[in-house]
Amino acid sequence: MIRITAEPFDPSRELASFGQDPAIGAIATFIGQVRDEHGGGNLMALTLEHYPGMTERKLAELEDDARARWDLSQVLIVHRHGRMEVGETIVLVATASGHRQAALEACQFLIDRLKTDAPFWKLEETKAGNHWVEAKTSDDTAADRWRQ
Amino acid sequence: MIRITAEPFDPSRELASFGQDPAIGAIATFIGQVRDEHGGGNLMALTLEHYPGMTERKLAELEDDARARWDLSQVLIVHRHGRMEVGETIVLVATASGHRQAALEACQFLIDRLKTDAPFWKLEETKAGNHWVEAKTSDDTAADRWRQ
Amino acid sequence: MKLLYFAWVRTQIGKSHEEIAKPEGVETVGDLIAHLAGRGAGYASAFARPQTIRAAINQDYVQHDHVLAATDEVALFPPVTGG
Amino acid sequence: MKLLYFAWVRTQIGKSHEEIAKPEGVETVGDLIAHLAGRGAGYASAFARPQTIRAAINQDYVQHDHVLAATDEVALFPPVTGG
Repeated sequence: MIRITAEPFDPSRELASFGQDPAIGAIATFIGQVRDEHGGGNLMALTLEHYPGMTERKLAELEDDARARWDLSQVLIVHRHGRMEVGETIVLVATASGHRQAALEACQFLIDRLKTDAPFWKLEETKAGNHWVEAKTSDDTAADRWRQ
Repeated sequence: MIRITAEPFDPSRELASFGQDPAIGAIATFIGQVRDEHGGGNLMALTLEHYPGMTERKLAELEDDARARWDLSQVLIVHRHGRMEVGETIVLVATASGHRQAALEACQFLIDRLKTDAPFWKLEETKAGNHWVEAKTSDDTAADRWRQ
Repeated sequence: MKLLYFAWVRTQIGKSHEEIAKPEGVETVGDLIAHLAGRGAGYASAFARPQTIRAAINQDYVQHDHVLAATDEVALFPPVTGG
Repeated sequence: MKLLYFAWVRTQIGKSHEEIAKPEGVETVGDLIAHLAGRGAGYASAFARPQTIRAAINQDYVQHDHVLAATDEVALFPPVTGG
């Protein structure tokens, strides 16, 4: 399931009924949240812009890819957009499976590929001014692992 | 932090204050829970026996190992023992870091090594009787990755 | 064609979208970027380094040699930084 | 020595722990397992396949060639299956 929201969200509420199936033995989750060092230690806020429509489409494709590669009972991706402050959750990825390696690998796959495939852009607000975050080569490397 | 408990526990409560630090950008978690297929589809309950003292010691060593290998702000391992039914949580592993790969890799490391290093033994109760679970070669293989 | 701009492409151009007729001589995404760069100061700045521009046609990523259709939704933006 | 048994080693022997004096001629964990196998039916069954038995001395894993001390806490059990 994919959810894109402009409102703050609480991962534990999103996960309240996640993984409740007697066939599920393993749940892996990843949470990304705004940290103060984004802006060199003086980040005041982060604004995420996205491409409505394409975002949902790309994330749904990633969910399909993950389900094709691993035996997953449930998948949840929640991604925030808009302006958020330090400590707020940007993204939640959760996977549930009968087996631990499927859940763990699929969770890692989804966040790695989300970073390079989902059309989001981060604008950092710092005391020194606002600037757009540059893409990281390490994110391309992480995502490329899954293309082999 | 390591916690061994004979009482049922709720992962979302254990994680209520986890990762709340402005330097933390990434939280990875793994939850293992009792599934009905443990006993070939007719599992009624699972009892975990452990070696009190050695369990806490081995898990603390694993936490130390993870902290030495990755830059982690917080680590939490909660492991249940005693008798539990389908759907109950067996183990929770959570890692928090500034960076996503550190959190994800450390979480995978901890659950992989916990499986082979922590002195727990599973007894399955099924309609056909009770039996001790056999160790899996795949768990040794998963843990061995981290010894290279 | 419907054009969409995101992130610093949007802020440098000063608009998030516009409709244009497919210009004469523009066949590919690369041609379109070169054409837009000549439309004024904001555009020139946004497209000064074409190799940094990513493109999506009808919400799918494409390379700069992708051939455009007159009815395409074309999005131009920097490399993505979500998650 | 304090001996601890877990899982099916415990259930086959019928006790979870016992104190014994270090037996004559027993130097290593392997020697101890062979000695215990001769103590009766439950022990014989628990230690019928010594290669399946894991050992910890004073709460650290050791191999079967580990040399015992008279005051050791020795735990004998099957491969672990937690998590």
